[in-house]
Amino acid sequence: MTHTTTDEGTALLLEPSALPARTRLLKTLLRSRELSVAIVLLIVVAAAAIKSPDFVVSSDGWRDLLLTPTILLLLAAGQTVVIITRNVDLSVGSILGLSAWLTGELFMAHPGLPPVLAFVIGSAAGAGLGLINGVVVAYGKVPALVITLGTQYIFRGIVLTWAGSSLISASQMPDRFLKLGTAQIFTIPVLFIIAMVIVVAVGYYLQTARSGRELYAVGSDPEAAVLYGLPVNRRVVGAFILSGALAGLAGVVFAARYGTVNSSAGTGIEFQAVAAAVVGGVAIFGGSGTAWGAAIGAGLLMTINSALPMVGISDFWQQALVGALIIAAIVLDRVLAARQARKLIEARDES
Amino acid sequence: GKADTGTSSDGESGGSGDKPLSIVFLPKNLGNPYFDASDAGGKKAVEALGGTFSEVGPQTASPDAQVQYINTAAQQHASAIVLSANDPKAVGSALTQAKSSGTKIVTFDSDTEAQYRDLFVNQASPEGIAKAQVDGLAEQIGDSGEIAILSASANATNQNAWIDLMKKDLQADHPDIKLVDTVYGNDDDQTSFDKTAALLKNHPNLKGIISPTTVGIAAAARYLSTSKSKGKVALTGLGTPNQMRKFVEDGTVTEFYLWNPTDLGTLAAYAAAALANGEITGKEGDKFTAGDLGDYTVGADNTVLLGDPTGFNKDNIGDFDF
Amino acid sequence: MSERTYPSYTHPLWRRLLIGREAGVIALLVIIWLYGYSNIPYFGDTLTLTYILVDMTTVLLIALPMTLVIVTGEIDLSVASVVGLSSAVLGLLVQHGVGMPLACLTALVTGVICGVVNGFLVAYVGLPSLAVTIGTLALYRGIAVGLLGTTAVTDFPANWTELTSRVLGSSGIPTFMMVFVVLAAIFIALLHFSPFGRGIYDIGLSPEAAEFTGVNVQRTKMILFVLTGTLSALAGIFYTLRFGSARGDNATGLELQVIAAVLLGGVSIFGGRGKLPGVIAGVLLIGALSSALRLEGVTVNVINIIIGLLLVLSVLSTSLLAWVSDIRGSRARRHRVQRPTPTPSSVSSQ
Amino acid sequence: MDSPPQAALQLAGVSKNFGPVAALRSGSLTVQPGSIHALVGENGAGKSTLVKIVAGVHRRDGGDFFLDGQAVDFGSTAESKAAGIAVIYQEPTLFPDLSVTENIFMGRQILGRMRRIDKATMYREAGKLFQGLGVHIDPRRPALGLSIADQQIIEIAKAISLDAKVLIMDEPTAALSGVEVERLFTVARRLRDEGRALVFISHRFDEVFDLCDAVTVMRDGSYIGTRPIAETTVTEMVNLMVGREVADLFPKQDTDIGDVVLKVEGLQSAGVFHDVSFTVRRGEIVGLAGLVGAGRSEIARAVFGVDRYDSGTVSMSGTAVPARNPRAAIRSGMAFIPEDRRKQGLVTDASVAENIAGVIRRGLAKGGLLTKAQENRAVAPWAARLEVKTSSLDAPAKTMSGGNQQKVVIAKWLATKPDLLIIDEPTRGIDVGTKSEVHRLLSELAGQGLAILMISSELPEVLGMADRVLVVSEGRLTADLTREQATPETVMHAATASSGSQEMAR
Ligand SMILES: Nc1ncnc2c1ncn2[C@@H]1O[C@H](COP(=O)(O)OP(=O)(O)OP(=O)(O)O)[C@@H](O)[C@H]1O
Ligand SMILES: Nc1ncnc2c1ncn2[C@@H]1O[C@H](COP(=O)(O)OP(=O)(O)OP(=O)(O)O)[C@@H](O)[C@H]1O
Ligand SMILES: [Mg+2]
Ligand SMILES: [Mg+2]
Repeated sequence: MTHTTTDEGTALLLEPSALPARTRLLKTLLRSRELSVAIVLLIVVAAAAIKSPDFVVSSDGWRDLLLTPTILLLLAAGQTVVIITRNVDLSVGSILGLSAWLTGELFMAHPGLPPVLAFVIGSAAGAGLGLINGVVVAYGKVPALVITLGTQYIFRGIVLTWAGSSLISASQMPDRFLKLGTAQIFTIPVLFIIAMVIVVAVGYYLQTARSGRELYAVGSDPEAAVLYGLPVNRRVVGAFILSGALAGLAGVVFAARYGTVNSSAGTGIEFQAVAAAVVGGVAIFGGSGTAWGAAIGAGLLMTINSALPMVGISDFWQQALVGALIIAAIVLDRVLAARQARKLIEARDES
Repeated sequence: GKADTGTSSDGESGGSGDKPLSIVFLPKNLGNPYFDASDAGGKKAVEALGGTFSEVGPQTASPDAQVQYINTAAQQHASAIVLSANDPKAVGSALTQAKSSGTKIVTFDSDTEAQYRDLFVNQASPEGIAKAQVDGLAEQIGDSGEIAILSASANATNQNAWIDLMKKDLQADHPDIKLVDTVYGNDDDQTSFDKTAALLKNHPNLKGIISPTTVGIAAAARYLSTSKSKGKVALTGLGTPNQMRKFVEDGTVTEFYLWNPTDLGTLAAYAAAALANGEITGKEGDKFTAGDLGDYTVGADNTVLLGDPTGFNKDNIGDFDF
Repeated sequence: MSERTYPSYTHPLWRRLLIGREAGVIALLVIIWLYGYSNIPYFGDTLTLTYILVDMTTVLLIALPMTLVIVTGEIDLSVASVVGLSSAVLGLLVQHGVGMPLACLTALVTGVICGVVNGFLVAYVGLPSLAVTIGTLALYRGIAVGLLGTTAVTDFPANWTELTSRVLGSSGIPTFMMVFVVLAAIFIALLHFSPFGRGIYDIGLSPEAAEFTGVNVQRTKMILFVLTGTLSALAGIFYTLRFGSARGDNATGLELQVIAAVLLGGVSIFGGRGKLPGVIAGVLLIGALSSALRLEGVTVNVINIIIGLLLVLSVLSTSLLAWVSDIRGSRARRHRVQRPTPTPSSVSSQ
Repeated sequence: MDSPPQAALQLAGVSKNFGPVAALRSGSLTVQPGSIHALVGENGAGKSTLVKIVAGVHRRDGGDFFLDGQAVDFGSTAESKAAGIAVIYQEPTLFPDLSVTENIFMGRQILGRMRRIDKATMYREAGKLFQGLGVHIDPRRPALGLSIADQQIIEIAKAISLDAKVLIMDEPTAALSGVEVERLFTVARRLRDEGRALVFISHRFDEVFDLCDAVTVMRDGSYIGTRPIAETTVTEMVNLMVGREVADLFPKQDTDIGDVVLKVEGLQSAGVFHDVSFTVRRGEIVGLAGLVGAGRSEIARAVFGVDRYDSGTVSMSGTAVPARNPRAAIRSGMAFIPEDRRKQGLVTDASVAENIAGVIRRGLAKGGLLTKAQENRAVAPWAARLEVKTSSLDAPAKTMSGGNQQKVVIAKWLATKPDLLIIDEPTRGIDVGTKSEVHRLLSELAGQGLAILMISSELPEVLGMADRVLVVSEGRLTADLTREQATPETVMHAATASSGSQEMAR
């Protein structure tokens, strides 16, 4: 409020915000899309817990509450990075399947393999498949939806050929590795900790690294990004590599958590990953959204699945509710966006 | 009905022996160790008879995917299809067409409606299967308390038949046992695993689970073995020894049941060959020999019965490898 | 003013026909058919033709309106769930003793309602169709599974289920294809020979310009989503009768098959480009290829790999061709750069 | 080479083809450090193409390109940026989802600890940049929702912050108001005085003479000549550009003015315009003048039914036209040529024929069926009447120059045989040659009894063409002037009339 009246008259737009930094941060947080999804998630958990306290309180309940969404958490974070660049990766389910099978094969061939190495190899394999997607999409100048639909078929075909009709069961993998599937630190499952660390890191990277911000720029307006001199192709390839690596990691987590792998691991999970991102506030046409939001979205989708029966809704109606939730989320986004646009225009009017 | 396909004319090879024997095994889905075992038995039998064996099948246990494989086998004029049906009715018209082009139809493991096939090779009588599991679990939990069923898909013919029989058995013989929930793992490992977790969470007083499907019982056992409920919640059902060995040894599971799937495959293959050669027609009273398994007679409803299920526990599980 | 005249076309007819992606797909279809006919045992049987057509009928039916939707730049991922839902409705009604005609009609109306919901959210609320139909994909399937629960309804009258397998004389062509041919003719006229169809392309190429030209963008999109819902329901009825079984999980995953076929047929996922004959050829190509490969004893995994590769390569082909001509062009350019160029001073002296 | 060795930027005989289109045949340009160099030419002369070659967007097919005497060849915009070239493109290129600060610093954000982006410092820097430009923009607001003028200002801030040796501005003023243009010029002169080389592209000669030191003229993709600004005149420049004498820029014919065609009463849309009432009669050209951002386009769009409005009525020849329904407006006899030709006026990927037939095709169909042949037959006379330059009717509109595209849009609407033509910025971004053709055409159409509502930001155009001038300021009609009353002074006074602070600012 230091401007003179005449100065304000010339203002074209919003005055630079005079709010102190902390207030602004709080306001941003309160208005954020992530918070609203998180609140819904808490409500769901609370409702289930009231009906059946075991859902949260018992040690198994607590463990499963955190473990069940772990795989989708990883996939949703990876999917977010790709969607932000105005692409989509429909091949993550097949990448997950390949990596899970690879993990099983690795342990069958080398029972002494340190589990850490399995995680590294799984992620690297996923990254390699992501690289293929990325290169074809970026340099072939072809839509990601089509290409990853194609590679979804191809990668799944490879798992099927490799695995045939066989199955790798718990007894064929070392206990050291399978223990990771349920191991807990301070009651929090190790796999969940790994996933959370990665989701937080990805989200932080997107917000604070140059290349991370460039991903948003690429998705916000790809043509402008080219004119701007941004390395658009490199960024798109990078996004697909990251998504592939996370799907690969999710495959290893799958093997550790379920202890059994066959050729159909991860079938159909790609839609859930996209849905989690959308529910978590990631715009399907790129340019906005956070990995954190997507992770909360993943948590919500998976938790709803296990919580519904507790509040007395039959198994059979779960999917319908998930669908309604997705639609509610995008309608909410639209309402919020319209409100923001109106504010920006009003601000211009007032100036 | 007169399903006029315009093809019945070129496929009337009937039971003539001039065509080489080719038998197509079509399990519910690939990647299922139970069918691996049965198809292995089938393969050995077909090769012993000097025929060609092939195994085809969909990735997921859905009837529409099975139809395409039935069609292909019919196009190739295979001598016989040995099928475990994903739906008693949905594969019907495809089977009818295949039959009309001269292919014999044998179902095993999971039957279709009787008019669609020539013969059903039954693993064990449904009454026997249901009773073995219910009585087994009742013994383990002291004949009272809450139990639940973890089944395959909601439409699986045999599972649904067994579940109905189990309910009758429970009512008649075990009045203190209460069946509180039936959930479906769709014969998918991950789904079955998550459903087990949900079952335990939703029913804190649960004392036992029956899973009449090999995929389901293995997933449930794996979940139980890592959970606090291990040893407290009894688990039984139908499983293969190789998948369940670990859980029997570590005490998660006391006893489970199954017939020998390899024998089932072998019997189905011999039955199919006998039909294809015109040795039998599938009517009640027909007799044929199934290699080492011995002689079998076709019973009512064009059905051949393999035998009673075996119980596997700590004492005998070491003797089996499938 | 001198009255100028303009040629209508830059290229002669044969060139215009040959350059499209449609031509490539149709050629590939013919090649596979000829190869199969002469080299694969049983492929030439009329029975094979029957099976390919019956197998692909659901995809063919849904691909018609889906093409129009994709040409406007939208997408409908909920089609397979609409198949499932209409199948569930049909089954439920028949189970409760409702007559077939009324049950089928109700199933169709279910599809219309599904389409209206999609269309309303996309066209009038303005939400992205990719997100909306991922939502309704789950929603409609969920309702279908919720309605039927564990049951599969199988007691359909035989004279109705037979309709799906009856063939025309000895041609091997299923009688039901007549319905498809009529529908295909209507859709081709609609997309390629009507003002409405031109509007569909305009919307796909530039929605804003279409709006300014008086194309009713919202209503057009609404109509297309309703058509997609309706034909998906029709496909659902066909599917149910063909298998004689109504189940909540009928046709799961079919949406990807339909979209793959449409894209293979030369339709651009960005909208504004693509033709129905190409799409129909794309669907038949997948059907013929799968059938041929199955007859050759190729397993489902390899078939998947081949269909995936075909999809990727067909989409890449445009880019690859441009790339090749670019390389040729830059080679020629290198020659040109050598030539001496006039200096500014020499030009400015004019 | 007889040019001075220190030329900051030198292009000689540069050529570029897009498939069959020769966009640039032999482009040449020499810019000295510490000078502002104008680049002028008709639409499609190849100016933007030349700029894009310098920027590394396109690779040249032939010719020489020197920067500070060094031969260079840019494969990407990143390379040209690194070499010290900043470009403001003809179309603003902003990322709508990102804050204006991020838009300015994208790709070279200020890094803090551990190579993390230091947002606080960036906001401060952006604030300083805006201060230097004399504008008040919240550095945190997203670029979404900025008006075109505001977007252009962000582009300018971006280019300035690059600290480039060479700054190229491709029609930066097309969407700016007088004050903003002045501000931009102050900054440009300061940069020149710092010793940088600037290239300025504009169709407005007054600006060229006001700002620049030298001017290079292009025609048909070729270099025509370079003149120091002090030694040339508008007439010479126009002659060089067009290659012929251009007689009268605004040949308005007198016409008989007839009955009321369009009647707008009390039109209102919250936050955009208020209480707008006016009429347009047969044979009359009504000019809608005002500052950029005054809301003229919005009024026109609401009248035509593309935008909604809260209250008020629109009627054509006495019959009410329903709101929010362009189809109904077209049926009532309206035609609307929007200001953004490439996004709104044309489906650029569609062919010339499809574009011209865009509105009338419903009437062409026989029994619901429409063929290409019917379309071609119907559009050919209209293309001929407007002398559209195209090789064939199935050529995509995107391959044409701006002026020709505008002719296609006009043809499309004339084909509907309208009673009222609303035309928003009829000659924006159109060269002098085509411009006078468009003016002659509008005047001729009015002579034939068409009612015309013309929105224009160019005062000479409004004063020269209009029978009556309506002035809009801040969404309100502030004056209704006859041809005689309308002078630059009366119009500008009305345009800045409404609120006191506004008048002081502009
Ligand atoms: N990407 C492209 N593909 C095909 N033709 C093009 C392309 N870009 C430009 N052209 C053509 O090249 C010619 C020169 O265009 P350019 O944009 O350089 O003109 P300009 O002088 O900037 O005109 P204006 O004043 O209208 O901006 C035009 O005929 C145009 O149609
Ligand atoms: N990109 C935009 N997004 C939202 N609203 C806008 C946008 N551009 C303009 N507006 C709104 O419309 C009003 C007038 O805009 P505009 O600049 O188009 O006016 P105009 O008088 O038609 O000027 P001109 O036609 O000369 O550009 C603005 O004050 C603003 O409220
Ligand atoms: Mg230009
Ligand atoms: Mg305007």
